[in-house]
Amino acid sequence: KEESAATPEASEESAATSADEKDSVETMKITVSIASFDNTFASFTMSRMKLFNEEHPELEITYLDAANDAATQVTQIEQAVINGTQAVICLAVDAKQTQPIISACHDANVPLIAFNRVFEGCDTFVGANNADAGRLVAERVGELLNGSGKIALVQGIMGQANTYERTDAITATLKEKYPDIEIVLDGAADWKRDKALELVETWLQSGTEFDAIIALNDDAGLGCQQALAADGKESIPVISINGDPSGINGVNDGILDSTAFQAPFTQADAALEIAMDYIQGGTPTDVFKVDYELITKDNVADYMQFTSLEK
Amino acid sequence: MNSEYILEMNHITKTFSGVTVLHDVTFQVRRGIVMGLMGENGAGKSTLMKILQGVYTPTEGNIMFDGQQLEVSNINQALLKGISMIHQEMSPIPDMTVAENIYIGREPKTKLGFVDEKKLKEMTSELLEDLELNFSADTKMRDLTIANMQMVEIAKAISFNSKLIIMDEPTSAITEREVANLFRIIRRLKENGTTIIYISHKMDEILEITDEITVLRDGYKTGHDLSKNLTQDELIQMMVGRSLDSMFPKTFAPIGEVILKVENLTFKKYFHNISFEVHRGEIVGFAGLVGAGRSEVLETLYGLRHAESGRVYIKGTEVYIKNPQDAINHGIGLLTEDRKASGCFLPLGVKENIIMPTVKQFKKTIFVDDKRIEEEAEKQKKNLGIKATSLEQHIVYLSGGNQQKALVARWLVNNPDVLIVDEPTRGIDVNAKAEIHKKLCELANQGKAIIMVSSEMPEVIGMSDRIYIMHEGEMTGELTRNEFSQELIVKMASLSKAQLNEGR
Amino acid sequence: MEKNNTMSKKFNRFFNEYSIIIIFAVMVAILAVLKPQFIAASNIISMIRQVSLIGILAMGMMLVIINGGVDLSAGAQIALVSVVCSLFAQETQNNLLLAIILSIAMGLFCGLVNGILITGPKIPPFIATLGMTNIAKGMALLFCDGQPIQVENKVILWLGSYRIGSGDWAMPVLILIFLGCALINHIVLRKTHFGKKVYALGGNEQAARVCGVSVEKTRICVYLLLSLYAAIAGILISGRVGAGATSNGIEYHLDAIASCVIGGVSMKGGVGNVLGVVVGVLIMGALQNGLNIMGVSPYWQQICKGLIIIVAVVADTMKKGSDK
Amino acid sequence: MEKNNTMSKKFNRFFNEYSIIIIFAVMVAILAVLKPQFIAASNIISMIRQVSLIGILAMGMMLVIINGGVDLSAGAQIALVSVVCSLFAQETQNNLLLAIILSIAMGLFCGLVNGILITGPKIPPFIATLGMTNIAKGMALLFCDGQPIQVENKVILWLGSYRIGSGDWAMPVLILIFLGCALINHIVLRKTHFGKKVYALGGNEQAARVCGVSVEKTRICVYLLLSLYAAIAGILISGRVGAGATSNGIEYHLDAIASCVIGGVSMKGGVGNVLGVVVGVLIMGALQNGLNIMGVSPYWQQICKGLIIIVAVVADTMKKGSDK
Ligand SMILES: Nc1ncnc2c1ncn2[C@@H]1O[C@H](COP(=O)(O)OP(=O)(O)OP(=O)(O)O)[C@@H](O)[C@H]1O
Ligand SMILES: Nc1ncnc2c1ncn2[C@@H]1O[C@H](COP(=O)(O)OP(=O)(O)OP(=O)(O)O)[C@@H](O)[C@H]1O
Ligand SMILES: [Mg+2]
Ligand SMILES: [Mg+2]
Repeated sequence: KEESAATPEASEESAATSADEKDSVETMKITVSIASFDNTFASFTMSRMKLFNEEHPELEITYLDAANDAATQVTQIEQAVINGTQAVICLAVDAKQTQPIISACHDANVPLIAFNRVFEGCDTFVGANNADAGRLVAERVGELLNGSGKIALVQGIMGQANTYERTDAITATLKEKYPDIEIVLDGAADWKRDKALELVETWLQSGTEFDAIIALNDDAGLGCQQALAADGKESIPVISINGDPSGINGVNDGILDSTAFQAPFTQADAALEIAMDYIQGGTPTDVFKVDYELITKDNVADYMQFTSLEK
Repeated sequence: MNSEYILEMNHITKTFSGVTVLHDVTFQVRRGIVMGLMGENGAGKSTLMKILQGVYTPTEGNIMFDGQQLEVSNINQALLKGISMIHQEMSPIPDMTVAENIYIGREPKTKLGFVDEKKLKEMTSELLEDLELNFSADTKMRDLTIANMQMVEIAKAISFNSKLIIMDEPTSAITEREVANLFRIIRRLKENGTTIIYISHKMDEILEITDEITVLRDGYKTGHDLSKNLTQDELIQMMVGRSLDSMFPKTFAPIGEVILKVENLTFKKYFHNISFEVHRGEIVGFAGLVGAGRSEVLETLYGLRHAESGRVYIKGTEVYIKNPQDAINHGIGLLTEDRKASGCFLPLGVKENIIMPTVKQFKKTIFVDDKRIEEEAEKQKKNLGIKATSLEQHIVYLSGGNQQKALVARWLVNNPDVLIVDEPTRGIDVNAKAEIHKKLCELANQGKAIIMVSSEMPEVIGMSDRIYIMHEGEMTGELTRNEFSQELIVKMASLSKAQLNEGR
Repeated sequence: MEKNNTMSKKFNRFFNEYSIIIIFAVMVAILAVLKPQFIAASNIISMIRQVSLIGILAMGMMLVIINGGVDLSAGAQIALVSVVCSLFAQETQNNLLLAIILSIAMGLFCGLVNGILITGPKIPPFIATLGMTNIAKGMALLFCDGQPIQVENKVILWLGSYRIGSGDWAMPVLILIFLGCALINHIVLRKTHFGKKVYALGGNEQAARVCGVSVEKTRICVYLLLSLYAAIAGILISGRVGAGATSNGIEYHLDAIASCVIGGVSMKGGVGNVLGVVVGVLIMGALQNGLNIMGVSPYWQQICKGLIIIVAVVADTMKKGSDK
Repeated sequence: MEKNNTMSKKFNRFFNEYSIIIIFAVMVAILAVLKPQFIAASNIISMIRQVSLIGILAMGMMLVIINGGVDLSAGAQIALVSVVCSLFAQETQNNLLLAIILSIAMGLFCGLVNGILITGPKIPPFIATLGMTNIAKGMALLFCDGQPIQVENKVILWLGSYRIGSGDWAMPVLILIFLGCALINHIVLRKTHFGKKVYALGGNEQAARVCGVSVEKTRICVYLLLSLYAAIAGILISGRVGAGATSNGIEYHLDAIASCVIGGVSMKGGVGNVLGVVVGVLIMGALQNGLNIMGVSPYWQQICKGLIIIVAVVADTMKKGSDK
């Protein structure tokens, strides 16, 4: 179906690109556009990609930071396409704001790999699904509280996809499976440790009781835990999402109850491998789904390898 | 209907947060005359005029203008009623042209409703020609000298074609030539039926140009008469409540050794080869027309600008003054000509304003000695009779004259060997002026040297022991006290050195 | 001789006023040498399109800055309008006109509040608009409940992404709107009473007041105009990315302010012209584009961006200073 | 009679200058009525602790604002110092002193660059520090490669989280450091020559120059001092959250500026006092804490925060205006 979308100019362009690259036929130009570098998961996967790049020197990877602005991301990818990139890996600022990206790639016949955040119209989706993460942590809370109790929810930056997709899944799962669990406190920590710390400190003062905290990312989860510890309430479990090195360490040290792990290495490696496959004329899979896995005290040992970059 | 008076302000009282600054003042102006308004600093002249303009509302009293009750609540309404004003504090818009400054918000329009730049320029050029001003309509305001900026303000007020023009100290920043020019225009406006209220501290001017004079003192009206019936002494009596001993209380101090000597100071853009010397106990005047570069010479000497060449000696040793700190350390002080731009710290108190250049000396261990500062400031406040509610009062709320006194106090505290004063009495009343002159003489008597730049001929002649005259960046002459004469100074100020030599 | 002199004076004045153009040219030349793709037609068009939205906002921002203020809430206003416009375009069965009117009204409301706060109780612009930032963000979140709203309306999408003509030089509608805004802004500033008043007010508020300029009205209008430009940008950004979201354009005000200052607008007020600002905007665009094209790593991009903002302004001030 | 008069005058002047205290009291009273827990000892302590870091930064910020400038990079400086300090505390085998010296040096470097840019080529503070924001963020990212760095050092952790004494009123070290900084700042501003110069410079730069104030030196010192306070906050925040991260305190400058203005510091320069700023900081803290305690939803929190910043400043200006 993509062939039909290709315009005459686009094929001219790709012809020009291949002419450009006669001397170094092997080079593969890949563009990685990331919603925001200012985030632990993104920078971690990016570091992993750089490592991958060392093993595959034929890759010429350009990393682009969209700084959480959809319009910037659209432009960056359009420009990358114009400038002859051969594959685009895109961690979208927002799944609903990707239409121009899709058209840009399809018009120029450049494979578009949705990374970590699925959107309709991509060629391949590599990643985990935020909704799974939400479901996983909600179920964990349900188990911990035996189906009834009060919890607090620490969200990320309001209005961002990671925030509302995870939150929606959490509320939906709780409603469906554990109707007796109530979210009594709800606040935004903007993914930050210090904000989460302040938020929970204040909640502890407010007199509203709660039995567990769900934080939408590990950094915030660690901040929550710190506030609890300072108040002698370590026993209140904190469940978070991402499985960043600090999160895994947190579970290992018994600071966090659990975190939903989304295998950043697997995602990073897979995205690049699939991009290479596309460029070399292969027909990779449409979906490379990484399932979120819940890391708890019981299985954390298996995940300690993911706290550092080395393979 | 067409009453004899164009303006009747009846029983005006104005109170600012409990302080009454105008007490039951009745001020009536006949149609088509020039009415002088006089009074010491802080007497309430500007306040009365601002009431007329709608800037302040009177606490009590009513105003009739042109046969009707005047009800204005802002300047715009006053302008529409036919009242315009030249404000005491100039406020140019530095990055706009002269034309734009004059006609802001009422530029001529083209048919499409856009600003008609060509017509705007024409109108302005006509106006400038009329005032015999020789700069073009599209000069940026920031490129004008203070005097020319003042002339633009005058042009602006005239351009409204108002029935009543208020001039609040229009001549405080201009020299004789422009003053004559202004008077010519005032006379013509009068012929055309415009009424003018003229506020000034300069006796001779007031007596020359006005038909009637009203005097205020501490917010009360203390006198009103036809100008031809009044003498300077009577005026002073009305303003101050007593007569002054003399206008220029000049005393002669013994002249000592040379304390400051300047050789061939050059800053091509402003002045060339300026040499002069100043002795202890001497008051040296710097005369010249507007834009002669006097301020620039002295600012350069003070380290505010950097000369291209030239030498400066203090007490016989050559010094290099790179910045004002150096100047202060070498015992030089400077009272600048622009109170607002480079004098007052407007948001700070009177006390801070007085001690700033000297603050380093008030030291107790590593901290400042607030008690001594307080004492010193209080002493100066009494010494100069600064009218302020307290030492903490922000200087922005003081009248111009009192601000100037505070700035003089600043250098009395610092007590430099050489004090440069640039237009030290611009815009201040006779009484304050006399006090400042007295202080300058006292300093000279203590063996200090004073350099005084002034565009007021009587002041230079009255106060100086010696006068240097400048013309367009060059020194055209030096006169000692027995050679002083107004004609000679004017001649030397308006001709270049070459022209003077030719004439000889 | 005389004539020659005035000619060279005019020339000098031009370069004084527009020295930033030279800086821009140097920058483009360097980038072109390093990476020839940089000056390919398609890249140039793409680069200009990238900064069009910031450019439109910068037109409003320059009015505010020339007037002696600043507006930190402009980015949040874009987000708010973007959300409201997408929402109404959806809710009212795609009655486009109504959606546009309502969303512009929303933007103007923010501008009005800013203007009133700044002129009435005389709150410093920095603080009034900082408060407004929070309010606008909160309202945007309330309207969309934190979720982006898909734009289905063809016209809005067309405005945001269509290109007129074909080939490399096909002209995006966005750029045309940007240039249109720049032209209108130029006329407003240079040819109308209002424009003169804006400069006067920024140059010396007291003087303007004394001349009978209604300071309050003019100032409120300036903030309203900025909000109008922000609203336009807000509608366009929805079309550009295909959805209204609270993150849309949320930080554009910073780039807009930087563009204005790079383009010679003085933060002290009273000085600035549209051509300069347009060049300032292009510099920001060329910078971002150039760094991406050269594959500078993102961390270094941050540093480079900071450095170049500073260098551009320093170079410009130096250039101007040296002529004094 | 006379005496009485001056007494009441002093009283008046006090309330004029510190009218913000009344606003704060009213706010606390309302919150206490709505939620009695608000005035529980433990909550008060917790609230003050939460704003201590912003408070420390506000001390530096007020110097800069009184001096007539502003610094948008202070938040990024905190992040940078936080990262550098955590990194060095780890790398140098927890040689604490070295880590602290290096991280403070890092902060001072930013301040020095800001100061030089603002005094030398006279770049507007808004722009110079906007550029510096990017640079500091980029450097922080480079240092830590985007990953938070765990703090193991006991002393840093102690500084950030220890409380002296026991019971509800146990005093966090953070609060003590904040109060210490406030006291030092008060002494610096009111009792030293440097302080007088800062006010003078903000009041009228040209006049200060004429009075022999070394404008450049003083101004650079002011930016250095702000950076010192930011560096202190940066080290403390690492201890408080247990990690150095590029997001640490990144937006604190906005709250610090808002606190200053709420506390009566004039953005035009020359006006402001430490007590006012401390109250301004507490208002920001009470606001955030109150909204959280009352369980206001995050969307409405944004709006309320914006509204209250504006209301506090309006109320304060009105109060002051009415006495004219
Ligand atoms: N806005 C104000 N608030 C409080 N007091 C004021 C205000 N404006 C003026 N005053 C006071 O009113 C008095 C009269 O001031 P005004 O400016 O009218 O004097 P003036 O006669 O014009 O003096 P000068 O010759 O120095 O210009 C002064 O004591 C001044 O301090
Ligand atoms: N900012 C400036 N830019 C260019 N030229 C200037 C500037 N300021 C002053 N000048 C020029 O420098 C010369 C000296 O100006 P200035 O008015 O200061 O002299 P002055 O003798 O002190 O006169 P005044 O009586 O007004 O104080 C004039 O020719 C003036 O046009
Ligand atoms: Mg007056
Ligand atoms: Mg002069």
